[in-house]
Amino acid sequence: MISIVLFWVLAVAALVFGFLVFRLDSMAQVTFALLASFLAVAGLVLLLGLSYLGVVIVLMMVIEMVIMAVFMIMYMMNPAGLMPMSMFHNTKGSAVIAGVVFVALVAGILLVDWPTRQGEAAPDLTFALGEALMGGQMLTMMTLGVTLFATIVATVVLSTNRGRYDRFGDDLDRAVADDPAGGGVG
Amino acid sequence: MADALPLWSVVLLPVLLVVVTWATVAFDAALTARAAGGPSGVGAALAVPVRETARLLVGQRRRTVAADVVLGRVGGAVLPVAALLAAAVLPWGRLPVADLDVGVVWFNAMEVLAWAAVWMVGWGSNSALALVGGYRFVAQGLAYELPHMFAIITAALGAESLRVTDIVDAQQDLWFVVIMPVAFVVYLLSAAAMTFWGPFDAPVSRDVAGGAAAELSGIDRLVFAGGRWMLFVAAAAMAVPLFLGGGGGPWLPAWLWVAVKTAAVLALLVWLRRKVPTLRMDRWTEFAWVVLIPATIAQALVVAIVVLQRGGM
Amino acid sequence: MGMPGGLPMADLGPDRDGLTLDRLHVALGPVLPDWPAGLVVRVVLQGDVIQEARAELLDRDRAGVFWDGPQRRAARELDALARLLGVAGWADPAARARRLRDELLAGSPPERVVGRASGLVRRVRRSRTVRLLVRGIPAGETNLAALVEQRLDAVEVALSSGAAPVRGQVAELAGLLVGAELAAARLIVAAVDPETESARVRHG
Amino acid sequence: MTLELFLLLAAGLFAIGLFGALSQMSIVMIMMGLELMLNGVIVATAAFWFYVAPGGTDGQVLIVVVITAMAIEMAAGFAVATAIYRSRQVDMTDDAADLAG
Repeated sequence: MISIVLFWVLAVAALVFGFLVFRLDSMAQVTFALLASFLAVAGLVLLLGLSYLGVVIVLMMVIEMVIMAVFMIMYMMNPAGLMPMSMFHNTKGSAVIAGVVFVALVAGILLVDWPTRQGEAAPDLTFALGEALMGGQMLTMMTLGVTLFATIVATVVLSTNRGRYDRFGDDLDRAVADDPAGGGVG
Repeated sequence: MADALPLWSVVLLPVLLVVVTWATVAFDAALTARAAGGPSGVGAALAVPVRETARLLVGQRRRTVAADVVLGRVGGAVLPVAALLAAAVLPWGRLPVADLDVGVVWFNAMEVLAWAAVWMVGWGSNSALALVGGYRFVAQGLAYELPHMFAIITAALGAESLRVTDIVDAQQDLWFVVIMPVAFVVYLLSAAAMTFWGPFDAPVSRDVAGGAAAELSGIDRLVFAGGRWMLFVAAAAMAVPLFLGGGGGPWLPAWLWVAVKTAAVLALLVWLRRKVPTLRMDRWTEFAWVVLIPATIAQALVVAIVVLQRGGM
Repeated sequence: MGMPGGLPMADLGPDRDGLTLDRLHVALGPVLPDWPAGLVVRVVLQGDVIQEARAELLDRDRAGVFWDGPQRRAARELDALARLLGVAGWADPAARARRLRDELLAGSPPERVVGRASGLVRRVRRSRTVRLLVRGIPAGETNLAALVEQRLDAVEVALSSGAAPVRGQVAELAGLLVGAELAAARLIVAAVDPETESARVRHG
Repeated sequence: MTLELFLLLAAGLFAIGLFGALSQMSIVMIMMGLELMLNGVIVATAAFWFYVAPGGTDGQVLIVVVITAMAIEMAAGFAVATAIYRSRQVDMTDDAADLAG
């Protein structure tokens, strides 16, 4: 009973906050509306018994959205939404496409004869996940790891405009890096 | 969650957290009074939090121009709620209010909510100094979250469980502080940083007029400051089950040991703040990235090898 | 651009990271904790880096001088020290400096204060974190370490001889602040501790 | 609570995200749309795991992959936004449509 109420509350919250992301004017509020949508989904994941993944979603998404807020405010023209402005293009076409996709998905969901439940959940799901990632799915894990590492390198290269010649001089012989602010190693 | 504390503990938890926070604030006030040469004594110190609370309760809320009231209020309210939810996995003696199977991850997730909260409060009042405070905390949180997480995970690794009570049980013979001292020290440092406690209090420091809380007054300030203190108490108290053997100890009952150890950790952190000036952000984020993270990873590796040697897994 | 809520919107300008981001016009003071009385510094901030600064004094022609006479001048130096320590976030020594200042102002004989005060200065000098705090801190062209050293020297001189050290002028302050981050700027202002009373004091 | 209800929710989140990703002009807002679509994927995956094959761990692993994809998408997106902004002070897709730097 409680879980049914929780489901409806969280599901509606996820949808409403998701909708607000494209309705609110203030970029700060938009970011935290998206965060609220994620938190509602994390609640649903917890409701399904995936405690570790649910909590990890909370952890990851809070960090991610706080960082996102920083970037939002850096780059958007009107971060506080003090002067409402439209940031849409081709609204009608997008709405039609999204609507058609939604209807197609709903049709699929309602028409397909879904398989029935098979098997029992492992007693310790977190342990089972860890065992899968370190065992049968090791390749997935390693791919993720390498991809993350590649992302770190690529994002740093893309986003900075200072190379080691800027920091250590043309002959790379400066003892301490010449940075505008401390905190960079060297 | 078969053997959790009875239901009334849910009601008692906030009361207990507030009482411990009150005692901590009073201790801090006593030290302040001693340094300033003002009236000292237990009674005077205990009265300070009460007086301050009453003053803030009747104080008027300050309004700033074009403030983002929604985010500011939500951010302020999130702090005490996060502290309370984090405290739910702290064992009082043998059992916590909620003995989650992913207790330590839960605890960390609740601490991270404070990031969003402080940033929202800093943003909410539409004031430059407050926003500087909010941004400082984001940078500090980013730098200290990883060492913090590694330190917590090292304890979980030693116990081969994410459940807080399992971690306590694994320390029956030997406290984890003995076999993972680096993780313990890093935990205390990063817990201070995650709750912007001095010397990591740049987000709310005096040089930006109170930072994220610069424009808060009345009930808003009470909720923010109270929530911050409660979060600090919860983070300090977590060191006890993670590294100091929880309620384990001779002669005394478990709950008393928890109280004694928690008081010791709190006293240490409160005392430490007075010894050192606020550390500059850029120096200490660098320290976190190049010293603390490798140190905690090495520590986790050592513990992992010990666990494997012992024939775990 | 319009002004929602009567506030000017931020405008763009080049910055040190090569990104053209918003600049914000902020007035530091006259009401800030541990801030020289009557000082207002109008700064243009980008992030928390000061791009432009303009310093001025409110109530410049205020009559009367408070910090006069050797005892009060020594108290004035302790007051400046307390503000510097306060900005540095070191509450206990700051409180101690304030207490010594109050004792001096209340008229207790200087020899009872001098010993404790120089002990305090020695402790600040020895502190490793204070050195970390000021060494190589990004403050544009300004050498913050030297300024802090100067302030500590001034306290000692004022305590031992009662002579007033030469103070920085408000007009010079703005130049020191450009390029500094907000936290560094607060330390610079506290370390320079510019003259905020009429010129009579310095010669008297 | 049935599988269909969860999937309907997932479809709703996916469609809202798709609308945002298609209609928004700002790069950062487009990323928000993508994140919202992935959010729907998480719901669907968790529901499939629970209602179809709770015995296996593939559903959990897939959620881990999706969360990682979200993090990577965001990091890469911000890096590209920073690079574009650095070279020509724009954060709108229409302004960045040509490839010339």
